[in-house]
Amino acid sequence: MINKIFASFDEAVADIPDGAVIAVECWGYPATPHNLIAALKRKGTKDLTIITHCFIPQVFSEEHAALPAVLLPQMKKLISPIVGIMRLGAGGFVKEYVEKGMEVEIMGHGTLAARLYAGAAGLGGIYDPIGVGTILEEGKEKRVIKGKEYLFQEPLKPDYAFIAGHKVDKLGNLVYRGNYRSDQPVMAMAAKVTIVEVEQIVEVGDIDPEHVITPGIFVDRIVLIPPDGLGTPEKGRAVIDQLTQIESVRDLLFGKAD
Amino acid sequence: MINKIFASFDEAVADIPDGAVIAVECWGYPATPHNLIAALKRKGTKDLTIITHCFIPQVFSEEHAALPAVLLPQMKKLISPIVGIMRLGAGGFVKEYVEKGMEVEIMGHGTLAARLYAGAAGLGGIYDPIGVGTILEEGKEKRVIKGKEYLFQEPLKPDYAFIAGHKVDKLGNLVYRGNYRSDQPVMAMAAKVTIVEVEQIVEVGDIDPEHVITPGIFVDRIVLIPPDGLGTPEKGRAVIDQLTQIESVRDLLFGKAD
Amino acid sequence: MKQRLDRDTMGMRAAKELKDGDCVNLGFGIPTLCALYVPDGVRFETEAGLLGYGRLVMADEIDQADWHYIDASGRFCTPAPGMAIFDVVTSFAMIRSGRLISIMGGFQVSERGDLANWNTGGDALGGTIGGAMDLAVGSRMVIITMEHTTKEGKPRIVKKCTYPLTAKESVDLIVTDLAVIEVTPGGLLLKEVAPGWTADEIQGLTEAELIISPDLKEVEL
Amino acid sequence: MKQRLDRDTMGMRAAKELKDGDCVNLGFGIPTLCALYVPDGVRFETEAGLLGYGRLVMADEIDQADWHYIDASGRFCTPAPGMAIFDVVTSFAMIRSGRLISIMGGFQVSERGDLANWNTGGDALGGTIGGAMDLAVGSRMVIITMEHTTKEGKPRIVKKCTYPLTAKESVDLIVTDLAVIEVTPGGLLLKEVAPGWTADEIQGLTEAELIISPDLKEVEL
Repeated sequence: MINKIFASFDEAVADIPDGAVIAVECWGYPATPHNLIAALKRKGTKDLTIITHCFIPQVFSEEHAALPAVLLPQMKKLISPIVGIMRLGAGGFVKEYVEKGMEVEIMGHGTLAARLYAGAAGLGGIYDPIGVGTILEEGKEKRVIKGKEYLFQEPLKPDYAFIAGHKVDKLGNLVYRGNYRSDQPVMAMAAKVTIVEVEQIVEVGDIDPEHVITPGIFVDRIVLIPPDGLGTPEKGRAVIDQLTQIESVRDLLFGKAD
Repeated sequence: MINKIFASFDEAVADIPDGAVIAVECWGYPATPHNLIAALKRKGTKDLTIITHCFIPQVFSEEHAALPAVLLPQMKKLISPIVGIMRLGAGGFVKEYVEKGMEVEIMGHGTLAARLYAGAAGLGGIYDPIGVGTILEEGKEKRVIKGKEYLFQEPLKPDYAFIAGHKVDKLGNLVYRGNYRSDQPVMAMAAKVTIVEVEQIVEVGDIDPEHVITPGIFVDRIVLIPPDGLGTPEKGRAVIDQLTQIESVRDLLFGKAD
Repeated sequence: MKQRLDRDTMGMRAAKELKDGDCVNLGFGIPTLCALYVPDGVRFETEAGLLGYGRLVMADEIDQADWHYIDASGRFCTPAPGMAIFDVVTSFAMIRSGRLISIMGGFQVSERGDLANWNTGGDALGGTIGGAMDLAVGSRMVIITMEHTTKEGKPRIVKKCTYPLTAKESVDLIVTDLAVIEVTPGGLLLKEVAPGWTADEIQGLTEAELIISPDLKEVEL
Repeated sequence: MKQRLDRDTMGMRAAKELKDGDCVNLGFGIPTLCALYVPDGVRFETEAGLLGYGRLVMADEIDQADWHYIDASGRFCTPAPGMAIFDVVTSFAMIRSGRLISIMGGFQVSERGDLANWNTGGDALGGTIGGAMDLAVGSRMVIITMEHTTKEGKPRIVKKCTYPLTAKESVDLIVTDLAVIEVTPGGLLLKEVAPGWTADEIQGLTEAELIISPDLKEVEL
């Protein structure tokens, strides 16, 4: 059996070249592959294109969390439906990088999902109903099909996907937990190389075939999150403590319905 | 809680009008909603468009099985990647109906899946790499994107999907078993109305949320397969007995590797 | 007596549109409050991959929270019996195939039902889209809850949106702190007014022209 | 001594292309035989939604078979540890994203690697496509196993396919009962011949022009 297990996050990202296109989930603290992001920051890879569901400011200390935003100084392009948190001033924290030349491509979250699917399925493009009549039309081909307008959207085919998983067997068969799932299965399918950081590695046969979400063929590299890694309950506790110091983000992430 | 459970297959298909477009899985005997197909035959609905993964001859007696082919006299159009079984004479059994005016649209199985996905996701169309340079190009728009040729394919949005499920809760959360799954989740998502025949109906909460394959929102009607229904192990046994009388089909469905 | 409805009451009024069996995606702000007032059998969806989750985790419960469940606003929520978990491909098929109801906040709604609720800046960095465009275009019914006027007293219900659009001709119903207005093919139909307010007063705070319903009544909860 | 390879030997030779970790979709006929000869760690995929299934159920075991598992040829198969079950959307993402190897039968292969293996009739009703087109276009490597000539002795390896195509320029390797031929950018490279056969004799049974490999050897198993 091919060994997909890497001993460290640094080894798992060691071959990522400058200019790589990387899809990485970020849905608040829990559903983020913090350790792979941190390793890529340590490596210093440049001219990255980051595809992510949610690009919010690095409001946590890096000792406890690493969101995609820590890669900002290494980025050439950002592709995301959520840039910033509106109440904190949307996009504000990326403006400095945009002025220095970073490109930002925004789109609806469902368009992101559909474009990743298109990448995985080898499609040349899709006609998407989202964004018609909005500023997202700019530079897009518009086409009327059966009386309705659509925008042409290109497929997304990342070079790498960084995935935060729950449990994986040694063949790479992967399950998530709760909202950890989200964009990650389609990112894993669309990417050329999928790297998973995971809470548990189990033996082949320990995951019921009916319950596999991402079949092992889509998983190329596996790294176990160590007890002192990011994304563990202890680090999470520290993050919560930090959040209680930041009123608006705290309200956003949990707390009273406003 | 809305009651989605219907007492009979006839009631579950009672409102299907002439001209309806119906997606129905057929992957050999087990993964076929026999009882819904049989009910639609009894009802006699005309001018049907049938979308199915596999349109093979009705080689079994109807007392034990009902494949989509029993609907042939009621059909206006067939959309399928598999018409016939090649060794039995591909398409031979539909020729009589084609001569009477039935339209047949064939395509690769992956194109069928992608078109159903496009229907579910509200896309206006997709550029598909499959079929380029083949007779499937006929009548299709071809487009070169980044140096590669693609064919424009329209989304498929069936009016109804007939689904053979394993277990469903009363909200419609559905799990399949083994290859029962196949095309059915995307058919359920693409269809306006999804009707499920199922081996077990369980209480809300009895299916682990992580294991749901088709969320209940996609399931509109549920009918329990009764002990004397089609698709039960007893009827299946009878089908196997019939198959042993038909050499080539038997070899095709099980038996010695040739 | 001429009070405006408070946010809870607006949430309550919007929730009244829902019935047993409906699945609803609740956006930031006032829509979140609807969750407290929906009838039995309504389930909540988050585009990040849950249908039928339970209630939100409150700040004082955070120590016990299971961090694996997050609602559409990024808040921790609880699992519930009958919940389903799915990926975004399934999620946006759900949203775009017209099986969901969406209740969202708004900055502006036009007389044709155009919606602006993602961007106040004018360029792509002026806002965050998330699932808003998909929800506006794809949902079976789109209900917008918002204050009838801006803090400066300017109308939010306008002839033509001045903020960047989320989607064209997508809104079905507007619930404000002053009125309930249905978007019809003929125009904006004023159906309910807050207690003590007249149709004329509402029109005075609305840029778009309102059609007064023959059945005009006070907001019903 | 100038025998042709039997079907088992052809399956064995095709299987030799596979190595630990490969995932392979085996088509009807000779490819199915490869399953008996693959090295450890090779997993089988069926486009109907299984990866890593076990062996086929034989006719005399049918009473004990679990009918829920069906291979790519519609035969009952057994589950195996490490198997994954998925729907066709995932399945064809797997096939089309170049992560699988495909071993299929063929009617004809052209000198450019065009494949014809779905249709002998000439119109759409002349064959069944199934997953063949997706596999031919999407697979990382496409291996075709077929008899070198038709029953009438006509070449199957041709300048231009006369049967309707499955896909253009998609075949990587051809394993026949007489030879192993690689499709290269420069043309068809004859790499191995069946015991006792010469390159000239193979060329005589092949319409397309063959390039003789400097390392030409007997078929290696």
